Amino acid sequence: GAGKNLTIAVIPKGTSHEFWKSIHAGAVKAKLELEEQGYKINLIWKGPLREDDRDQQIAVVENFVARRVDGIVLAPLDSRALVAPVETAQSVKIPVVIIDSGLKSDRYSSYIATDNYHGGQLGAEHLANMLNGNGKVILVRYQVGSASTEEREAGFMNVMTNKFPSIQIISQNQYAGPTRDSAYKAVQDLLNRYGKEVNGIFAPCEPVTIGIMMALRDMGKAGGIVKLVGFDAGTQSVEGLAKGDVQGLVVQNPMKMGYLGVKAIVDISQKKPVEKKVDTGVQVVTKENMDQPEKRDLLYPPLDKYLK
Amino acid sequence: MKTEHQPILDEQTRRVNLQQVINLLGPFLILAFVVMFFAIIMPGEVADTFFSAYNFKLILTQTVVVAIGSIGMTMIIVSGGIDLSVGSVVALTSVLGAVLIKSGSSMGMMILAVLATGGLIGLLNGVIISVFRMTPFIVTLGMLGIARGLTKRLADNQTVNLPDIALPSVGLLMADPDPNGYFVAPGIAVVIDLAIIMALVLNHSVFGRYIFAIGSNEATARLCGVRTRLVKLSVYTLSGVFFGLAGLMQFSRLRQGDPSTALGIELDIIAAVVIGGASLNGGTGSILGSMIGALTMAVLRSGSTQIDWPNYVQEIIIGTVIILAVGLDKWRQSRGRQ
Amino acid sequence: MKTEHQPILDEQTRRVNLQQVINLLGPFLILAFVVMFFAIIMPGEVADTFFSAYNFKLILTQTVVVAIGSIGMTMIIVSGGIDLSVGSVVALTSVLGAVLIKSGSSMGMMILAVLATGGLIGLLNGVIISVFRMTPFIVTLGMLGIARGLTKRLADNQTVNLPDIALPSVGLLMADPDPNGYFVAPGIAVVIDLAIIMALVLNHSVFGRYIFAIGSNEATARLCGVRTRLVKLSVYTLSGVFFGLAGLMQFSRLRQGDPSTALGIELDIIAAVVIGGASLNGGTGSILGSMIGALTMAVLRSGSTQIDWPNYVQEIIIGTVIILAVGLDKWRQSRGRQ
Amino acid sequence: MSVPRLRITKVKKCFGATQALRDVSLVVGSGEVHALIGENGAGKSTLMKILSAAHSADGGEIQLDGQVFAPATPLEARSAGVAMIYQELSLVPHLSVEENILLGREPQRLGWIDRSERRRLALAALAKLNQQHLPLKVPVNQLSLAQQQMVEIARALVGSPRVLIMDEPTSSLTQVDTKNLFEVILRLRDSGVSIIYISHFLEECLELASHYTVLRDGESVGMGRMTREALPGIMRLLVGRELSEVYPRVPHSVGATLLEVTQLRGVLKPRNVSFQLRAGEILGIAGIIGAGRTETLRALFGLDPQIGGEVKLRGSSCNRATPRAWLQKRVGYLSENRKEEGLMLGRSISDNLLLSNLHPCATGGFINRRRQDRLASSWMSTLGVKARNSAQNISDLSGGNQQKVALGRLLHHDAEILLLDEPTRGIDVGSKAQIYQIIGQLAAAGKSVIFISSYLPELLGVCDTIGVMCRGTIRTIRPAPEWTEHSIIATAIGQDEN
Ligand SMILES: Nc1ncnc2c1ncn2[C@@H]1O[C@H](COP(=O)(O)OP(=O)(O)OP(=O)(O)O)[C@@H](O)[C@H]1O
Ligand SMILES: Nc1ncnc2c1ncn2[C@@H]1O[C@H](COP(=O)(O)OP(=O)(O)OP(=O)(O)O)[C@@H](O)[C@H]1O
Ligand SMILES: [Mg+2]
Ligand SMILES: [Mg+2]
Repeated sequence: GAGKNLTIAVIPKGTSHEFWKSIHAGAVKAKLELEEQGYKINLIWKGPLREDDRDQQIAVVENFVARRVDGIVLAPLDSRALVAPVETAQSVKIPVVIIDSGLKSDRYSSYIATDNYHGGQLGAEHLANMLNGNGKVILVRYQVGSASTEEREAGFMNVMTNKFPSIQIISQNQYAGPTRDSAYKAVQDLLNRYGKEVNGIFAPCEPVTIGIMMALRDMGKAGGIVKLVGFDAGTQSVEGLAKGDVQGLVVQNPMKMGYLGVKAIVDISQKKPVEKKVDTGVQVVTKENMDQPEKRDLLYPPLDKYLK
Repeated sequence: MKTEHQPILDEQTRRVNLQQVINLLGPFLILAFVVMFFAIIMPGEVADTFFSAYNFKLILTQTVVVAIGSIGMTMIIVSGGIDLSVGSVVALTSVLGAVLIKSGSSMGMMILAVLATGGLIGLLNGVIISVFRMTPFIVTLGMLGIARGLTKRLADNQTVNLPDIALPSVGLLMADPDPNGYFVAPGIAVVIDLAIIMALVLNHSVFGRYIFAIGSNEATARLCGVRTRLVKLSVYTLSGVFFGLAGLMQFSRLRQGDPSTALGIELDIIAAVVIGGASLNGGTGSILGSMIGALTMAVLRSGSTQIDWPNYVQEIIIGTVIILAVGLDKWRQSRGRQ
Repeated sequence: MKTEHQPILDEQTRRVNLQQVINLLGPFLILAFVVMFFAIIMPGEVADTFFSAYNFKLILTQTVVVAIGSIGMTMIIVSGGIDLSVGSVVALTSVLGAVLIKSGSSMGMMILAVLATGGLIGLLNGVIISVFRMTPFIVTLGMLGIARGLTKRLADNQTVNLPDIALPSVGLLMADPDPNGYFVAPGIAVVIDLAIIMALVLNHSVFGRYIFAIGSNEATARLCGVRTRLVKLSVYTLSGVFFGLAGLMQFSRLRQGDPSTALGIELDIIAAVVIGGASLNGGTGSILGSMIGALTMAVLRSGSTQIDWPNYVQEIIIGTVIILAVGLDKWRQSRGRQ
Repeated sequence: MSVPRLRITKVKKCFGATQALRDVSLVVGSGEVHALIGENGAGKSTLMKILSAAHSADGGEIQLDGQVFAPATPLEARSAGVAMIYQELSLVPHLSVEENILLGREPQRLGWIDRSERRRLALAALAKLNQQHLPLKVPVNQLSLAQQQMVEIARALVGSPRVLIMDEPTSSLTQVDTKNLFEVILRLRDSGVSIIYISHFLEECLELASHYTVLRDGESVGMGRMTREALPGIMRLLVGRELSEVYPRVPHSVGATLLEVTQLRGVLKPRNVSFQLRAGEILGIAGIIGAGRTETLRALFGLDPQIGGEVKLRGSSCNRATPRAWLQKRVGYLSENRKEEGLMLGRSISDNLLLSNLHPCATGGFINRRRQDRLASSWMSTLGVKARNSAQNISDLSGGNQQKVALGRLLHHDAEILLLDEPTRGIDVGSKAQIYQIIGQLAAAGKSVIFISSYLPELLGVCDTIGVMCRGTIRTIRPAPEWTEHSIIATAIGQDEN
């Protein structure tokens, strides 16, 4: 229905990572604020069952189009596969706001995300600076076909190879797989082989960061012997940062994405103009600066306040 | 003597006919049950959109890949086998399609190559299973890994994206030609035609009967002069072509080659076939049943998304329905006996 | 007449013993083959670290979860069944462990609850399978979804993290007590002990004999007064406890409850059991074989990562080895007959 | 002399270390019924399976009408005109009667089945056996064993075989059906078909065959014209003694009623079956195909649902007791279907023998291998089971030897009441006498036996009392001496005075 009574579907890539929880919390935060302004928002939170199943996410979007919701906030699993359902939605006048990952189309209403490539670059620079510009590093990739992590990996590779020629990348073609367990196993095996020579490791997302951290602890190489730069703030990775087992985390602002996504839908329904592209920012957090207030908000998002 | 046997034997025939009818109705009952379940628990406005023609078309489109896979899988399961490599084959063929189109091949060539690749993998499975007499479960479990690996190799570990101009023709098969009317995507028509043809083949052709015979008792079939190896080989090859076709549909739906697609779809397909009345011991099963089974799974998925349940509820409910559906079937059959 | 047969009988007896020995050796041969393969193709420095005591311990640790699962799965497969829900049960129990520890329960209580939960799900599977006579494949396929859904519910859709002080005691089971020495993680010792006990039970106890009888011909077992339902129920329940234990090990390994863990692990476990010489038709299989099968899979995984092959090569090779291993077994057995 | 239809010379076959056929030669003329006789495990079925290409020979030569005959697949053998009825039923359970009869030779147009033609051909084949009343569209797994046997025979009659091999076709048929079958065999013979007939019933061989060959330990040890005069010679070759000892009478006395069955009803059959079984009694049950004898025992033993009626053991009610409960009360059942139900074909002889009663070789739930092997071996020698050792896989044994193991299980269980469904099915003459002896001794020891058989002479020879079943119910029970073969048949087909 029009007016102030809105059903909004928020569709993440998955549902079982803290990152998506933060987006959810942001969306709820927006809903609460809007309800104080007299709106009535029915917020639906629904992702595909698995984080890499494009087909299922397409089906989820299609189903909400069939249900004629008033707006969709979508973190597309894939920049192209989701084009068709998004265009269908727009063609039946359901506004779609893209968050987190890009879409190869311009028929969406707004795009609110981190610059992932830049994030990868930041990570590379931080790692290289800690190593004083030389040494041996490993890039452990996440999963085949995940656009956001691939951009981070590309950004990392770009800076490492172009800006720091005396750093040697000794392994960069192993994928950690979707879970902490698969990451843990893969990294254990990698470290058994390269453990003696490696000086630094980069992980493009949270499960991989934790897998590496656990494997380093097992081998007695944690605490800075091998420098680890990870991505995203999760309970365990932040804890690792505090303990000194992780030397840096590239952190995004997922709550902001969820928050702005819902707000944008409401703005569109009220015929207010929205920006086509919003950058929510990315920065490196280290043990030294993690207590600064604005970093604290990123590392410890107030999930409990908004989710139940 | 003749007259003496008559009553019991007639009764036997009648019973069997009745049971056949009940068996055919079985999957419909389950589908009806699921639909009714949603009709009852859905709040008004959700139900309005759920029970609309548009949504019906949508569900049909979402069924296509699993339905085509079920046609092939029905043959395999009736013949007493199983194929776990479907998901990987669907991924491989859909990536192959994308790679070919990207490198400028024509649609016709691409379709041919995709179906041939599906058939080739089926043939390979079939050779190992029938010539070396290895358990289908293990052979196709191995093939699951091999085909998935090949897919990633072929896709060079990333999604294969197409130039924009290719997209409309690629998407044609699975695109709704008319979102506000009653025409359906061509893919749906393909499924219906193929299902009818394969149902006829399975029930009325010599080949079809041999598939049943092998699934029911392979040793006897062989002794009766059925070329069991050849038939099994053909079953896996033909099913492979169907899985290739499913890959084509998936490609058309995603409009890109995604090496990680269709992971675990084999379990959905097997569930559809078994809900449709087939037994994993071989010798029973029907295409019509499998189609209804596939539709049931799609309705469940779609319904639970639209009704706005969290994912875990959806997983629990689908798991429960699979068990209930097959249990209901069992119960119905044992009732039919008495 | 008797004396006439004697020499032949002796030779025959010898042959039989030889064949039994060959059958037992089978899985070892495959493992030896895989190890040799790596020894040959690995470049020197990689081989040095790969064939080190440390790496051997590492591989053993990585085998633990699959190995414990294989013990349960062997029983189920020997009894003629199958269990696809293992992965979900491992996830559910490991998340349960984390939730309990987080809410302040003692280690002992947690272990008890985890094992009981595994057993309970096994019991549920067993009841549906044996009392309602439904195909294990379908029942456990349904349970796969149900248990995964429950896991996500329990974990509230995110990983369950523990307070720092709890970590060391939780991780104890799977932690290497001494990275430079020869002591292994307690979990490995647990596996070895359990494997020995269960091998004795399966081969030498009345219960074990009943399991083989049911897998070989359930109708005969029933006719001979075996309480087939009770035995099957016990098999699924006991195996469920093993799967719960596998979940405990996974929890101890990850030191957190991850609801998406162990996805698809059932296929690894089934492959291990079949590489170990079991037939999916029931009636054959051995715990020792399954353990070697699990180790083979782990060596393959670890070797392909350390040799730094791209993942797709790894997938292709593991798929191929699964098929080859079982084919080799088949070939060996048919040779033994002649 | 003209070229014989079939000439087998010096055929050999090994299964692993078992030399099943050492040196077999056999000549069959056209239009001849040739009896192949031999004790259990002599190699009869193996030889015939080589002919039909279910197995391949290791040596020797086979000629069919003067041409070398070496079929590689059963399909080739069949196209060359060799049809076979296997000893173990081999039907496709989920397919219908007509589909089974024409399996492998469906009438077709461009790959599509011509249904009316199939129906016609199937009916024609059944009509030859007087079985046209069988329901054509019913899956064969819903038929009784005997009906299935008829379907299997009908299948072999389709087309025009040159050589028809029948491996114990009558082992689960009743007299009436056997008569029908014989007429067919003679008619086929007269039309020039050569028939190799394997049976442990020498009278049948005498009635049908013009020539015989005796196999022993995989060698053909005797052959000649089948006449009554040749019988003593054949018997000597087979068992080394005279025919007269076949039904040994062990003196025994009948005591108090043990088992009392009143108005027992099953799903379709039995219908209101009542009888009593007394201690030390051997109660025979006769009847034609589908009379419901098997169903009666199955409903009694808890394998099929008991719908109504009353079962009492020693005065206490045992309605709907499970097989396990019966076994605990020392009541055992021998299934007529050893392949599907009677035996675990993947397991060893000792597993099959001892399964129902593992106590004697177990302590504290664990089995003592040595005690198990010793027990199994002693039963094997008691029953004369021909096998390597007790660890051999039972599926490697010949049909008759498998049957002995199945019976041995009841003996090992030390059952007080034995429910035997066709216990001598496929057992050779020598061993049959041994089994009758065992049954007699059981009765003498005060144990009771229900003995279902389709072979009337053995019922009349062994039983104290005989009940005759017809259409699901027991028509009459009388002491054995009051019956004759003729009166039993008359009652069984419902043509007696009532
Ligand atoms: N598949 C097999 N593997 C091993 N041994 C076998 C196999 N089939 C038959 N044998 C052996 O070959 C011998 C001959 O068996 P066959 O079945 O031909 O006997 P038969 O004369 O038909 O006996 P019966 O009268 O009991 O049917 C037996 O010793 C049997 O154990
Ligand atoms: N699974 C089944 N479903 C329905 N009917 C069945 C089934 N199995 C058997 N029957 C019926 O039961 C009858 C079988 O009786 P059966 O012939 O076994 O009695 P019998 O006198 O023991 O015969 P036989 O002489 O073969 O031993 C068949 O006529 C068939 O109609
Ligand atoms: Mg025989
Ligand atoms: Mg019978």
